Amino acid sequence: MSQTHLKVKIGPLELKNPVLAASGTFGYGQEYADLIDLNLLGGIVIKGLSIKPMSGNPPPRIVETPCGMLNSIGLANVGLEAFLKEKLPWLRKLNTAVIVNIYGHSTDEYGAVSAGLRGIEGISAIEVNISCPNVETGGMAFGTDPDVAAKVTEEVLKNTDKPVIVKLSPNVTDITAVAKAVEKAGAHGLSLINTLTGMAIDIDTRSPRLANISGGLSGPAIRPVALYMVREVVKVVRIPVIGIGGIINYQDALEFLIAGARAVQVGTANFVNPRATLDIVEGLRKYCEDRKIASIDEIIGSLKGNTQPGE
Amino acid sequence: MSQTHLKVKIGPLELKNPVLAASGTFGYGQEYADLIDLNLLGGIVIKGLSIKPMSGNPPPRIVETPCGMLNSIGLANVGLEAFLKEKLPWLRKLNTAVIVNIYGHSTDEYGAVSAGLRGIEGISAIEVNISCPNVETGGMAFGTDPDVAAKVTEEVLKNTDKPVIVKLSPNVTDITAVAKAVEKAGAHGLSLINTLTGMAIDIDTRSPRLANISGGLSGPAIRPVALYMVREVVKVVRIPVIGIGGIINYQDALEFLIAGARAVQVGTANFVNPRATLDIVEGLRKYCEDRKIASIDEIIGSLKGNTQPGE
Amino acid sequence: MIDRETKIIFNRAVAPDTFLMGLWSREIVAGARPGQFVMIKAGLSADPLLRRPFSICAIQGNDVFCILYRVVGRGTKILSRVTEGNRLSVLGPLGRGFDFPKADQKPFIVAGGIGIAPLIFLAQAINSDNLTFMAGYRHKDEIVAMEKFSLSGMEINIATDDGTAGHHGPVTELLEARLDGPDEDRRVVFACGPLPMLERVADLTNDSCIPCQVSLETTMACGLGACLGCAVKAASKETDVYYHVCKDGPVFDVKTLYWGAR
Amino acid sequence: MIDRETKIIFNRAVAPDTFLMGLWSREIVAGARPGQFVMIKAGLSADPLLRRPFSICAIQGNDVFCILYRVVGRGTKILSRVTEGNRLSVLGPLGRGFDFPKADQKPFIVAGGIGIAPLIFLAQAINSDNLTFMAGYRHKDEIVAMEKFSLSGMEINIATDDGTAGHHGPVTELLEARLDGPDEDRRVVFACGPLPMLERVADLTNDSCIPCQVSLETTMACGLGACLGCAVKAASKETDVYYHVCKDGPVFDVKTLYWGAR
Ligand SMILES: Cc1cc2nc3c(=O)[nH]c(=O)nc-3n(C[C@H](O)[C@H](O)[C@H](O)COP(=O)(O)OP(=O)(O)OC[C@H]3O[C@@H](n4cnc5c(N)ncnc54)[C@H](O)[C@@H]3O)c2cc1C
Ligand SMILES: Cc1cc2nc3c(=O)[nH]c(=O)nc-3n(C[C@H](O)[C@H](O)[C@H](O)COP(=O)(O)OP(=O)(O)OC[C@H]3O[C@@H](n4cnc5c(N)ncnc54)[C@H](O)[C@@H]3O)c2cc1C
Ligand SMILES: Cc1cc2nc3c(=O)[nH]c(=O)nc-3n(C[C@H](O)[C@H](O)[C@H](O)COP(=O)(O)O)c2cc1C
Ligand SMILES: Cc1cc2nc3c(=O)[nH]c(=O)nc-3n(C[C@H](O)[C@H](O)[C@H](O)COP(=O)(O)O)c2cc1C
Ligand code: FES
Ligand code: FES
Repeated sequence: MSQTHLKVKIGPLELKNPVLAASGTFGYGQEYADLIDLNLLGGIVIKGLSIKPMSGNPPPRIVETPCGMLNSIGLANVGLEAFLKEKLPWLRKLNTAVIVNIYGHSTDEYGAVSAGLRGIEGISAIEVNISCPNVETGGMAFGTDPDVAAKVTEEVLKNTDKPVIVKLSPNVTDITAVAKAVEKAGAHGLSLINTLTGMAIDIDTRSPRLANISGGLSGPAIRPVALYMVREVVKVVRIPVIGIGGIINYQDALEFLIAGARAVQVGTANFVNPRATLDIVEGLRKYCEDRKIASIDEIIGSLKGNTQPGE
Repeated sequence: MSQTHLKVKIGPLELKNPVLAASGTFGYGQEYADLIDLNLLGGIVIKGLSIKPMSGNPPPRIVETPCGMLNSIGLANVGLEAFLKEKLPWLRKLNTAVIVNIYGHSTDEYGAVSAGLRGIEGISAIEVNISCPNVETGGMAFGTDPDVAAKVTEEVLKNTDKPVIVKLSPNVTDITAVAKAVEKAGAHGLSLINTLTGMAIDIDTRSPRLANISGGLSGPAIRPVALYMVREVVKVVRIPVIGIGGIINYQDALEFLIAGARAVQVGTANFVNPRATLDIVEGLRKYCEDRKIASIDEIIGSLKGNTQPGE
Repeated sequence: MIDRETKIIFNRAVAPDTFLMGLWSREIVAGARPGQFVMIKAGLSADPLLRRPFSICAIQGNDVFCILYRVVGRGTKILSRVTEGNRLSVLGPLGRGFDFPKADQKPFIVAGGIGIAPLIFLAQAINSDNLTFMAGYRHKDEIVAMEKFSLSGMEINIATDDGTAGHHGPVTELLEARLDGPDEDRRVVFACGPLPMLERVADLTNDSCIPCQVSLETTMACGLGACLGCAVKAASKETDVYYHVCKDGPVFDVKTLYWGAR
Repeated sequence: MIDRETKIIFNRAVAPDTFLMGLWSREIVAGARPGQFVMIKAGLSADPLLRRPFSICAIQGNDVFCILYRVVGRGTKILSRVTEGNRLSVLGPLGRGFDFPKADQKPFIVAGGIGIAPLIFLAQAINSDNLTFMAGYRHKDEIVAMEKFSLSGMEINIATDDGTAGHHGPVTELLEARLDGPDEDRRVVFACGPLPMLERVADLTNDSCIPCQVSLETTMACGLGACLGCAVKAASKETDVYYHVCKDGPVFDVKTLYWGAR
């Protein structure tokens, strides 16, 4: 099909191209199988998995905002057991990386989900969502404190045989501190960003538009913030970084790769254009071919220092 | 003209209505005087003022992003002396609140600008921008550490005879901690949010689109984040809060007022629609009149607890 | 299910702020069942960002399906301005449609406002003189003329909130008047409209033990069952069981839903 | 200066991807000087967010002014699709225009690509046989026919990068060929176009000590001097002095600008 190598490695994990579907926006993959050939993707990140099934927050759960959306799905998922029985067998037949996004409300819960996935075939890696409220410390997310984030990472590593990617929250003063702590704890890779916390109000009823009051902001609106954080993190860690946030086309994906992300995840864009992931893979390939770039590696981290006058 | 009272008080400062033009987006007021009657506004917040004149960052300084823009103006301003000589006399003739946004690179500089404005007529209040890099602590903004923010607030209060509003940065893990510290230090009001840090990359040249590499994200894109932070802060402080971030019409303004903001500032919207501030004043008035609301006070903080099923 | 740039055959006002749009898609026409919907992207901008869901309102021949929509916000305003010959990105058909009535059943269709859209398609498909179609509007100007949809000689009853046409009062009163009497156990009801109306229909049919299917609306992001955004509460002993309207619905048996305080 | 919903009189392609739009505004026509510009909001969406700056390219009668624009991105694409009779939000006239040549001067106008827009208006205003208009394009297809602008009998020279029309080479070579010879000190140059072209013009006129005004482009947010976003570096001993293109320009005397590495 083409000469450009799109393969990338996230630690021990090899991806056929740097484009993944983001957790929570692609269901269990199957939802998109009628529309696109999933085997052409770099990988799929599964909706956040917890030990027990979770039904999620009361509706309304989503609201559109300027160039974005807020969601308060509440990490609804089928739970570990049903995932292994009902979802994984189908996923196993795919010829693409299947990454399981996991979460817990305590460090132990993170360990337990990880242990539940240990030795199971067909799972390429674990992505640890540390943006959910930490019951042990009373609500603040695991991802906001470098020490807590490191502890969760260690706990997952202790309980798994898979590569571990830790997904960082942007709702922090200094994301590089969390990134460094997680790297030191042994993570194989980082993915960022998760959603920014936001809210919207219905001025007619004077009540929040989401039943859960606040929710997570995603979509193109957050892209500049995500890109900035990716670049800051890439500067201070050696492990690979997966860029996420508002990517809707290959140009957006390139911004993250140029900034130093080894791969990207596409979230909200899947809702707008179910072919978004594939369009991005094709767009990246064409961009490279048109410029006779032999490997996507030549793009990754190729950001130039600025050459404007006065600098 | 109407029966609805739009007057609000920010501590000792009385505003004829709750709509202000935000710092850095309205120049020194004069730039908009040909287009709108400034006397109909609640007030004008002047471009960030420093002791010495500053020419700002090299261009390019702005780039459009989805439903927003990044700016790296770099707090270019005429400096204290020229402001008093060239800008203030004109502003003094206005019949609206004139709030001077100030900043410094050290606590002393904050004190010095405040002292320079002491006793000067025609300045309704001081807004302290604590989002700029703190040279004393090596780059992190004053606004990211509650103690540092409190210290700056105290320094300004010590040097001024005007009401002091402190403008908070959203680039923090917990904006309520900074808000509480600043309140405790004696501030008369808070305004939030300033811009979110972001960046954009030109994929053709593979260089940052801003000469300064990163910049501040403003515009509708950030509104959900701003609204969330305003609500969180309103819950924990007693001093008045001014809501800022992505407000482009009266409906947006209402979201902030309902969330508990005593007033709002309109920034980026002025670029898109120079009449934005006035349109918002008129829209608020009409909304209240249509609903027979006698005073805007009835709106402020009227957010209902959510009554969705399952809550 | 397809996702395709789909050509607009016509797009015209049929009542104030109400438009009928015809779109050319053999695949959607071939696959569509009454009650199913499509997701359409309004405009090329990232704002508004998300696709908008619209019921399939009718099919014409083998190639054209219609949506009937009311302009309520930015997305629908953009759609109302799109002209013939242009294309829109259309994803569908989506969701679970209506289960058809059995041959010996007496179907009542109850529509509130723009909720008529999926029910026109259902009436087309049932295509029986036995059918009674009740359509409620706020005012007579809003009435969507049914002639264009080549429906059979079914009974059509109109209600308006302000009495400007047909029965003066909510459409549910028309239904109520027809729930007693002979052949009670052969009645079956299909409804779509605003939530208060559906609640009333649920009450009426529950009380009379009449089978009833309703088509629901929620905010949707994906339409595919992937985002889990379109949750509605199920009638379940456990308090927090949700259905997803785009996949489990939009058509539900009223008895499977929670009709308490919303 | 006004900010008004302004009616579109016409909007048509005059070359591939190049459109001429006529807008009805007596106020702007009355106030406009060559070199000034307007800020136009493309579309009703918040994305794209900011207004786009366009030079006033010509005026027709007392009521209509024109912009000539090339479709390069989303904003200009949206504009190209707007039809006659609709309105656009227009702010202007803005900025500092060209200083006219004195009666005894010999003006040369040098346009690169779409940079021709403000220079057509300037030529209209100078309205003299004495004027030489040099227009450079990449290819002959891009040439904007000057007949429509009722210019006087001035000399018009074309250059194309690929030699498909007129001089084969950059338009600056046309200028260069005319800088020597008699009346050297009466020459004056007006230029607008891509930055490399302007740099060359600056070099040529500096070397020959010929007065030269250029019209610059930068990204703009407000167009009013309020945001300070449109900075360009001044030729100043201090390293960090900036002009603001929307207020101090867009027309500058070349000597006041910094022409070093950009
Ligand atoms: C399965 C399904 C089928 C539908 N079929 C039709 C149809 O056939 N014809 C039709 O006209 N509409 C239909 N709708 C509703 C339609 O999707 C909304 O009216 C549309 O999305 C509004 O988009 P907008 O951008 O114009 O409004 P927005 O700007 O998004 O919102 C404007 C106002 O409308 C309200 N609103 C938004 N979405 C909905 C909604 N889903 N229901 C009720 N109010 C809403 C908002 O709260 C707001 O007050 C259907 C919805 C669903 C879920
Ligand atoms: C004072 C002034 C007068 C102008 N007059 C005219 C005119 O008469 N006719 C005309 O066609 N254009 C003119 N321009 C340029 C015009 O404003 C831009 O082409 C337009 O803003 C692009 O908008 P867009 O949304 O289509 O492109 P975007 O989507 O914003 O950008 C598309 C591409 O064009 C580039 N671009 C964006 N803005 C500019 C710019 N200002 N200059 C060069 N490249 C740019 C971007 O970097 C990007 O690569 C003028 C600019 C200024 C500052
Ligand atoms: C509806 C929805 C559900 C999500 N669920 C999860 C989740 O379960 N786990 C997780 O780590 N991130 C979740 N996310 C966050 C996304 O994976 C992604 O980090 C974020 O949306 C930013 O990317 P985007 O702008 O491309 O959507 C969810 C996002 C959305 C919109
Ligand atoms: C071009 C520009 C310049 C700004 N300059 C300042 C400034 O000098 N001081 C300050 O406190 N905030 C400054 N801001 C921030 C705004 O006052 C406001 O907090 C922010 O833009 C968010 O509001 P908005 O989304 O309505 O623009 C600036 C914003 C912009 C866009
Ligand atoms: S709309 Fe996404 S799951 Fe139903
Ligand atoms: S564009 Fe805002 S100052 Fe020039």
